[in-house]
Amino acid sequence: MTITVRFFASLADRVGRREELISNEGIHTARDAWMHCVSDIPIPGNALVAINQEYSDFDATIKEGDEVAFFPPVTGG
Amino acid sequence: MTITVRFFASLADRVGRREELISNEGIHTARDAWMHCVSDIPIPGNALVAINQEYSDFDATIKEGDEVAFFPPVTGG
Amino acid sequence: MRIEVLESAFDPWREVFKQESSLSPGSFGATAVFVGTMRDMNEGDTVTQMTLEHYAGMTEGHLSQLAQQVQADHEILDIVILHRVGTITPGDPIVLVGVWSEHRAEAFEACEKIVEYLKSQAPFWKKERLSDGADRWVEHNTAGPRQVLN
Amino acid sequence: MRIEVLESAFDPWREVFKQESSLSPGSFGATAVFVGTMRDMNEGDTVTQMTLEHYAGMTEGHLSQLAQQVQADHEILDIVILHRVGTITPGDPIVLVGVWSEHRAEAFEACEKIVEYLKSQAPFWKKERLSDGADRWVEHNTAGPRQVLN
Repeated sequence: MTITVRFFASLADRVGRREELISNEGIHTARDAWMHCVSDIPIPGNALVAINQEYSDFDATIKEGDEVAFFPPVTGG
Repeated sequence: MTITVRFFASLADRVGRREELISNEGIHTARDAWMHCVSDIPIPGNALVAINQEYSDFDATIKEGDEVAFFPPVTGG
Repeated sequence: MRIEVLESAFDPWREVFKQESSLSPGSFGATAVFVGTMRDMNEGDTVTQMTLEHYAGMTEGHLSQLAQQVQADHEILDIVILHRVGTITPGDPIVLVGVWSEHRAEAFEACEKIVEYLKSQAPFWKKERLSDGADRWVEHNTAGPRQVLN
Repeated sequence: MRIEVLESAFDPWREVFKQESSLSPGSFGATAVFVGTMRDMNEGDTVTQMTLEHYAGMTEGHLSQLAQQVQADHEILDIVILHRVGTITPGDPIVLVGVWSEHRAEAFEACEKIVEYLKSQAPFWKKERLSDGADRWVEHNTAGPRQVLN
């Protein structure tokens, strides 16, 4: 089992990828998932996080099979 | 020279006509014009008056050639 | 800008499309449109037709003044106001107000301001025919969304 | 109700007409519509094209939830929300929000609430191409007309 980590828009450009599958060993929160994937870049202050397509926060617990997404403030409409 | 008095909508139904030309002798205000035309019906409390197609009031002075209109609250749109 | 009182039926979406076609593409970012349509019910009664009366001349003059004022106050690029008169049946459009601007705040505010003004000040009157054939004048309009007139 | 993310161009007025055609004539008295269109200028720079990205699935899910909530809260008869993704050019419609109700207060309030939600919460992002060929992400949306979100 794995966790799917996704990046959108300017954040995807910045981290250089759009999706990554990670094992959940030692990863308990969304923040852990970011650190695991992009250890060289601190989380931008305005970054948003969604877990399973619902807005969440960086300290929310994630579990096997979850989809964790990181993105900048939205600008649609 | 005359004054044109006009009635609209339910007020026209009530006074039984839509337009009347009156001489301005002894008629100084919109209220005078109403009294001259429809002496048997008091001015309804919610009636509005326009002089030369601008909202006005019953005590506004009218003069030769003016168009004075009486109508109920508007219900367009 | 187009302000008109119409004596025959109109398709509001076609009229909005037509008005918009005269604008430069890329110049506007927001369009707010309101359409008022005749319902088949009012105050609990079935309504089969309606006759709209207006004060010709005063209506057009006031709506033009209003539109020019709103355009100046709200940085509006274009405005269309169409209002039907004569005899109509349920489902017929009564009024169209369309506003184009660069940003949405201005478009929404201007559109609502025009609609509220039109409902409270423009000399139009509605007479309804009920299902028993009786006619009655509409006495007052329903309330607006909130106070938008300054 | 129709909520859709579209990958090709659409005519908002035709889509409003189509949606309205499915409603019973005489059932609705008010229609409020907002259309957001791509401008050829932003923050003082000429913009030649734009790419709209979205979080597929999350977008549709959130917009559907929102539309159902607004419909229940405001006595709304029908709602259409269309949002474009992909590459577009100035003059292209980006978003359409249309709301039908019996009276105007509900239609205006629901339409603005959906637009403000969409601008502040729905996961869409815009990348602009400037006249010198450089791309830049839009960092934030402009402010709404007033606080309409509860």
